[in-house]
Amino acid sequence: MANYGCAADELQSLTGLLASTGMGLHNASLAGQFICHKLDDMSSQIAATKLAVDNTYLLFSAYLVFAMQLGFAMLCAGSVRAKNTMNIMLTNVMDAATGGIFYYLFGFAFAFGTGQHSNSFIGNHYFGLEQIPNQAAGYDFSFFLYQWAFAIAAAGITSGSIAERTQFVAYLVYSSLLTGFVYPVVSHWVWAPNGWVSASNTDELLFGSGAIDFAGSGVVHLVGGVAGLWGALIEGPRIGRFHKEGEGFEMRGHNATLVVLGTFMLWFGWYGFNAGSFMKIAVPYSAGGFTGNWTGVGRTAVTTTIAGCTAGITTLFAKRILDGHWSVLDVCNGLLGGFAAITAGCSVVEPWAAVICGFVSALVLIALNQLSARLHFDDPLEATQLHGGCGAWGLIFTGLFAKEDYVKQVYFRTGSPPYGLLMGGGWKLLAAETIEILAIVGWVSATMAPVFFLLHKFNLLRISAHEEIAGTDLSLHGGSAYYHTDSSKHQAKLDSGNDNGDYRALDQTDTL
Amino acid sequence: MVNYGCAADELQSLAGLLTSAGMAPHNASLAGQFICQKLDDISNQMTATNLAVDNSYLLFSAYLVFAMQLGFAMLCAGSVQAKNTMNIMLTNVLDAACGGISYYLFGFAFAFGTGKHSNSFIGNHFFGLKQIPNEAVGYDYSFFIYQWAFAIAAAGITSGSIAERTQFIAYLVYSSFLTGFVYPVVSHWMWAGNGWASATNTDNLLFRSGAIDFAGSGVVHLVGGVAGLWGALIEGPRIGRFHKEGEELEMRGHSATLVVLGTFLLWFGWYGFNPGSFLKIDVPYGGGFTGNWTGVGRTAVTTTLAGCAAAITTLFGKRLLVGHWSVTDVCNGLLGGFAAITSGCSVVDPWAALICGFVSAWVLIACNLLSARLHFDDPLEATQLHGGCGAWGLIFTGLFAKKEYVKQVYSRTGSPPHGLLFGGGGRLLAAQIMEILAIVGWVSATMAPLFMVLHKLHLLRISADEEIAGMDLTLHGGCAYYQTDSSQHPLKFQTGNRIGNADASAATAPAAAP
Amino acid sequence: MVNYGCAADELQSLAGLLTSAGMAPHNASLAGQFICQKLDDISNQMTATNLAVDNSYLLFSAYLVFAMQLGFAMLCAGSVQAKNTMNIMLTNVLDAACGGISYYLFGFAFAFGTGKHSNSFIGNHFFGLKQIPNEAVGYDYSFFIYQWAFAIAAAGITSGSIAERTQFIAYLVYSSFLTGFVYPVVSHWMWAGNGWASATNTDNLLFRSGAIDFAGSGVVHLVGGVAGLWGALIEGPRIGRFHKEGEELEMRGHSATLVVLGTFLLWFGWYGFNPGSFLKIDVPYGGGFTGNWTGVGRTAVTTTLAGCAAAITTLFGKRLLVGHWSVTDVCNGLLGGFAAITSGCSVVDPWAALICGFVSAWVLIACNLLSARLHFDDPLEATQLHGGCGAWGLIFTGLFAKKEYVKQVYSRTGSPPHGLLFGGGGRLLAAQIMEILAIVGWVSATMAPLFMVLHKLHLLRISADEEIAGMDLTLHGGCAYYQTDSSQHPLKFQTGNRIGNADASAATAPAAAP
Repeated sequence: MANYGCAADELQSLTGLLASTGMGLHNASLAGQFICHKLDDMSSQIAATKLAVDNTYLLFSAYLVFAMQLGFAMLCAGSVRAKNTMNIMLTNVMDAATGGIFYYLFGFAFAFGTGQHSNSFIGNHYFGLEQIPNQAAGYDFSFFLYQWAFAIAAAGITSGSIAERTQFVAYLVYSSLLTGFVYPVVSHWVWAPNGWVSASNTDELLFGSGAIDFAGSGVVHLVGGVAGLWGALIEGPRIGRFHKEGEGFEMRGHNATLVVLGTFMLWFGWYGFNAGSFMKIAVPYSAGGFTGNWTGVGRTAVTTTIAGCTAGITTLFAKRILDGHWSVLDVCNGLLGGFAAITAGCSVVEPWAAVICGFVSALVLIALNQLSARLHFDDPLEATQLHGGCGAWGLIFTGLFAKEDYVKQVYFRTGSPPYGLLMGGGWKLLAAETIEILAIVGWVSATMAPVFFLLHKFNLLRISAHEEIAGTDLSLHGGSAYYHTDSSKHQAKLDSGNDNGDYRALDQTDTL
Repeated sequence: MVNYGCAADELQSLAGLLTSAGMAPHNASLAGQFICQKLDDISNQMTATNLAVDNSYLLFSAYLVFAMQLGFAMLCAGSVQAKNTMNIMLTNVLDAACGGISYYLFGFAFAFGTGKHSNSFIGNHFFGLKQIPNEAVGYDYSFFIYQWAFAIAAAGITSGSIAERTQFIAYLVYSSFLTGFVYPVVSHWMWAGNGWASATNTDNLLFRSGAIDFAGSGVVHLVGGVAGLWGALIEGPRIGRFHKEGEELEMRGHSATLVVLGTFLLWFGWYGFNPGSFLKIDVPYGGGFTGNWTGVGRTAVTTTLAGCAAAITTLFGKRLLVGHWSVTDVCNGLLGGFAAITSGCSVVDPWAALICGFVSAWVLIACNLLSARLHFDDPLEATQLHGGCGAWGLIFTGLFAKKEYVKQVYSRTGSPPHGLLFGGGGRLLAAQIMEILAIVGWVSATMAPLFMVLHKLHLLRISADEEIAGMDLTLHGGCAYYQTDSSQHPLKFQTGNRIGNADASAATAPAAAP
Repeated sequence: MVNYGCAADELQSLAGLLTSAGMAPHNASLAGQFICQKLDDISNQMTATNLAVDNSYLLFSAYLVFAMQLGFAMLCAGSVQAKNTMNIMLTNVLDAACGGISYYLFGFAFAFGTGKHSNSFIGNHFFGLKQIPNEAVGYDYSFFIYQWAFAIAAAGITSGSIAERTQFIAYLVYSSFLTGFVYPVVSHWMWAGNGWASATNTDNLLFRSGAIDFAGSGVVHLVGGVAGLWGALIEGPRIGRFHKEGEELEMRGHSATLVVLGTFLLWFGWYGFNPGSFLKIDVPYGGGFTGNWTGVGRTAVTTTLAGCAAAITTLFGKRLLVGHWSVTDVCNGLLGGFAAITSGCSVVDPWAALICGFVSAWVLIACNLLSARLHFDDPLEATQLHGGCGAWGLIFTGLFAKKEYVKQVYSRTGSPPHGLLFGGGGRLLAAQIMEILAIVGWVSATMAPLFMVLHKLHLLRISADEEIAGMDLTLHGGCAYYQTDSSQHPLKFQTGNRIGNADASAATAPAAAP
C-alpha cells in the first residue's frame, strides 16, 4: 500500500521548516503533528477503501465464476441423453463440493503457496488456509475463493468428455486428482510469482518474456481438454456412436433448452473469469489519470464479448454451409470455443484482434470435430475439441497479437517487453506460449493418462454395456431425472392401504 | 462517518500556532483555512466514496439474495409432481411480489423501525419507507432492498412444506401473515439495534452475550421451517404418500434438472445472503491489511466449505444407507449445510465449517428418517432441512464461535462470550438455545392457530379429487408443459382459419401472392 | 475529476503566507511543496478509487443486464410451442452475438458518437471503439459494454412478436438493422449529450425540459414493441390461432417452468438495467449521507414495487376476468410493470411506483383484449407488454416526476419542469408525449417498410407446411427435446458397432470382472 501520510523523517523536516519561522519548537512540533496526523488518518482510510473496492471486485467476480458451474451443469445435462442426466449433474455438483474441500486442504497450497523454500514447480505453503490472510503475499480469503471457482471449472470440462459411460467411482478418483493436484501444479507454473513460465515471475522470465495466459486458456481449458482426451480415448466411444463402416451416428442431447441456458450462464460467468483475473481494479495507470485497471477490465470484457460473438456467427454460417441447417447447439459450442480461445490474451489484445481470435477458433473447432468424427473419437460434449483445441489456439493467438502497451500495463513491465509477433514484438512471447502448450500437454498426459489406464485395467473406468444401454440414472442413481407422468396412477395401491382413511373413502366414491 | 477534515477548534488552534510563528493573524487564518479547506474537501469525497462502496456492496448482495428466489422457484418446481408445477411456481412468484408490497408498507417498519418509543419486541417507525434515507440510524434504500430479499426467502421455505395440497387462498393468507408480521418480529428481536436477543443490542445484552445469528439460521430458516412444520402437520400427508402398514411410497419430483438448477442458484445467491450480511465492506479492523473485506471473504469461504462438506457426507451417507448415488439428496444435503452455517458463518474458522457441514448432513438424514417413521410429509424436506439444520447451526455457533472474530464482527471490546469449545463459557450457547426456543415458541404460537383456523374453515386443503387431478388443471388454467403442439388440429384450422387463404396459398404462394 | 490537490497558484500563495511568517523563501517553498505534494498524492489516489468504484459498478450492472438476454431466451423458449424452441433460442443467442459485432463496429458510434461535427439526430464518432477510452466525453470500455447489453435487449423484444412463423433470413436482416441503426438513433436522441430530446442536452432542451426516459421505457421497450407490432401485423397470425368466426384458439407455450425461469432472470437483470443507468455511483449530493447511491437504491425500490404491484393486480384481475390463478399471466404482468417504471424509476417516489404498476397491469390486460379482438397475434405479447406499458411509463413519468429527484438525477438547478400532478407544469409531459410520437414515427418509418419489402420478396414468412411441422425440424436440424434416447437401436449397434467386443463382453461382464 502506498502511504499518503508522513514518514517519521518527513514529520521531522516539516517541524524543522516550521520552526525556522521563529515559531517555538513545541508549537512547530504541534503544527507539524497536526498536519501529519490528518494526513495519516486519510492515508489509512484511503488504503481501507482501496482494499474494500479490490476485494469486493474480486469476490463478485468469484461469484460470477462460480455461476459457470451452474452453466456447466445445465450444458452437460442438456447435452447428454435423458437416461444419464442425474449422473452428469451429480458429477458437476461434486466437482464443486469435492473441489471445495481439496482445494482448501492442499490444492491452493500447491498452486499459490510461495514463500520460503518454495520452488518453481509446486507451492508448499498455506495448507488449510493457514496464514491467510497474508499481507506479505497479498492474499486474502477472496483470492482463495476466486481460485477455487477456477479450479472446479477444469474438472467440469473433463466430466463432459467422458460422460454417459464412466463409473461413478472412477469419476471421483480422477476429479479429486485433477482438482487437487494436476491443475494446481499447472496454475503454479503459469500464475504464481515464482512459477517457471509465469509472466509475473520476478526472478527469471522464461525467454525473458514468460507465457501470457491471463485467465487460463492453457491453465484451465487446455488442462481440462487434455485430461478429457485421455479419458475419452481410453474409454472408447459410447455404444452405438460409430459403426464398423465408419458411419457416425449422432447421439443428440436430450434438451436443447438446457444447452442454451448453460451457454448463457457460462457467458455470464465468463465476465468474472476473464475480467476478474485482474484481481485488483483500483490501480491507476498514471497518477490522477483517467485510465487504470478499470480500463483494462472493461477492455477485457469487450474483447471477451467480441471473440465469442464472432465465433458464434462464424459457426452459424459455416455450419449452414456444411450441414445445411442453422443449428443453435453448434452456435453455442462455437461461442464457448471463442471464449476459451480469448481467455489467454483477453487483457492484452485490441478489440479488433478479438474478431480474428473468434473467427479462427470457430474454424479450429469445426476442423477438430470433423477430425474426431473421422478418428472415431467420441466426446459427448466436444470438450476436448472445444477446450483443448480452442484453448491451444488462444495461447498461440496471444503470442501473435499481444500489444506492447497492454503487456506493459497488465504485467507492470517497463522498457520493451516481448509482445505479439505480428505486432512486431519478436518471437520470444510466441516461443513461451508454445512451451506452455507443450508443458501442459506433457504434464497432463503424464499424470492423467496413467490414472485412466489403471482404472481401465481394474475395470473401474467404464460401466457395463447393460448399464450403458439402460442408462446410469436407473442403475446407479436411483431413478430417472424426469417423472412427467405422475403417481396418481397408483390409485389401486393407495385405495387399499392409504393412511389417510378419509381421503381413501373419497377416492373410492369419486375417482373409481 | 468519520471526519478527516478540521473541526472548528482544530482550525482555530492551527491558526493560533501559525500566529505564534510571527505570522500576521490574518495570514495565519488564511493559511489555516487553506489547509483545512483542502482537508475538508478530501474528507467529504472520502465519505462519499466510502458510502458508495458500502451501498454498492449491499445492493449487489441484495441482487444475489433475490436470485435465491429464482432458485427456490426452480427447486420447488422440480421437486413436485408435474401436475402441480404451475401452482408452486405461482406461490414463489407471489412470495416475492406480495412480500414487496407488504414489506414496504409495514414489514420493514416492524423489523427495523427503531427510534423514539420503540421497544425490544417490535419496531414502529419507517412505515412505507417514510424518513428513509435516514442518517441517524444509517439506513438507506439499499438496506430496505436487502432486507426485503431476506423476508421473501422465509415465505418461500414454508411454501415447500405444504406443496401439492394447499388451497391457493390459504397460501395467500399465511404468506402475507408470515412475511408481513411473524418474520419481521423475529428479525427485530435478533437484528435490530434494540431487539431483546440481538447481539448488537447496545443497552442490555441477553446473558451479556446476545444470540449470534449472523445471517439468519434462526431468523430465516428456523422460522420458515417451523411454519412449514405446522402447515404440513395440520394438512396431513399427500394422498398416496403413506400406507396404513407403514409402507412408504416415494413421490418423486418431476425434474431433477430443475432441482440441480435451483440448488446452484441458491448456492450462488447464498454468497449474497451470508457475506452480504456484513452490510458494509469498507470498514478496516485497524491492522491495515485486514478489514470487513477479510471477514466477508472468510464468510464466503466458511459458507462454501460447510456446503461442500455436507454434500460429500450426504453422498456417501446415502450411498451406504440407500445404495445409490443420488443427486437430489446431495443437493438437499448441500442446502442443509448452507442453512446451518448461516448463523455462525462470520465468526468461525474455515475448519470449523467442515464440522458444521458434516454434522448438518447427519441431522438432515436423521430428521428425514424420523419424519418418514412419523408419517410426516414435507414434499421438499423444508421442515427437516431449514428447521433441523437451522437449529443445529445456532447450536454450532454457540460451540465454535471464535473470540477474535466475535470482537471484530460485532465491534466488541474486552472478552465477549464466545464458543463453549473455545473456552468462551456457556453464555453464548445459552443465548443461542434461548433463540431457538423463542423462535419455535413464537412461530408456533402464531402460525399453528392460523393453519388450524384455515383447516376448520375448510380453506386449507384442496379436495381429494383436485389433488389427484393436480392443481394446475383445476386452479391454474392448464398444465405447465405442452410438449405436443397444437398442429394436430389441422382439420380445425383448415376449415375455419382466418388466414385460411394464407394456408391454401402456401401451396401456390409464389403465384398467388402479389 | 475534481482535483483535491493544490493548483499552481495555490501552492504559490501558501508559500507566500509562510514566508510572511518570517520563514526563508526557500524553506517556505519546501514546506508548501511538502503539504501540496501530499495533497496531490491523496487526490490522485482518490480519483483512481472513484473511477474504480464507478467502473466496477457499471461493469457489474452491465453483467446483470446481459443476464436479461438469458432471461429473454428462456421466456421465449417457454412461450412458444416445443416444435419452434430451437428457432427462438437461436434468435436470442444471435441477438447477443450479432449485436456484439454490429454495436462494436457502428451501433455505438451512431448512439453516443458525439464530438466535433456531431448532430442531434445521429452520432458519428468512435466507430470500432476508436478513441475509447476517452477522457473528454468520459467514456471507458465499461460504458460500451453496458450500452451493448441494452442494445441487444431491444432486438430480443421484437423476436418474441414474430416468433414461430418467421424465416430465419428475415430475422437476420431485421435484427441487424434494428440493433445497428434504428435503436442507436433513438438512443442518441434520448441519451446522448446532444440528442434533440435528451434531458441531458446542454444546449437546447426540448420544451426547456427534455424527455425523461431514464433507463429506456421508450428507447428500449417502445422501440422493440413498435418494431414487433409491424412485424406481427405484416406476417399475420400463426396458422390456427384465430378462426373465421372470431373464435380464438389459445396456443400455449410448451413450458411454464421456462417462462418463470426467464421472468425471474429478467427481474434479476432489471436491477442492472434501471439502477445501473445512473452509470456512476460515487457521486455525493452534497448532503453527506445521500448521494447517487441513495438514488440507485431508490431506483431499485421503485422498480421492485412497480413490478410487485403489477403482478398482484394481474393476479386478481385475471382471476376475475378468466377465473383461474395463472402464473404465466402474472409473469407477464410483472414484466409489464418493470417496462413501465423503467422510464421514471429514478425520479419518482416509491408510492408512485405502486400506481405505475397498478395501471400498467390494466394497460396490458386491455391491450391483450384489444389485440385478441383485432386478431393480432403476438406469441409473447411483446407488442402489448413492451409497447403498451412502455408508452404508459413515459406518460407516468410526465405525471409523477418529483422536482427534487429530477434536480439530483439530471444535475439541474433552479426549478426544472417536473410531473404535472406535482405542480411541475405540462412541459415535461409534453416532452414525454413528443418522445412517444417520435419513437412510434421513426420505428414505423424504418421497420414497417423493411418488413413489407421482406414480405413482398417472400422472405418474411415460412410456408404453411413448415409452420405446421415446426421450424426446428425443417430449419434447425432437429427437435429441442429427445426424452427418449437412441438406445432403441440395439439391433444396429449389435451388428456393426466398432466396440462390439465391449458389447459382447458385457453379457459376461459380471462373471469376468473381479
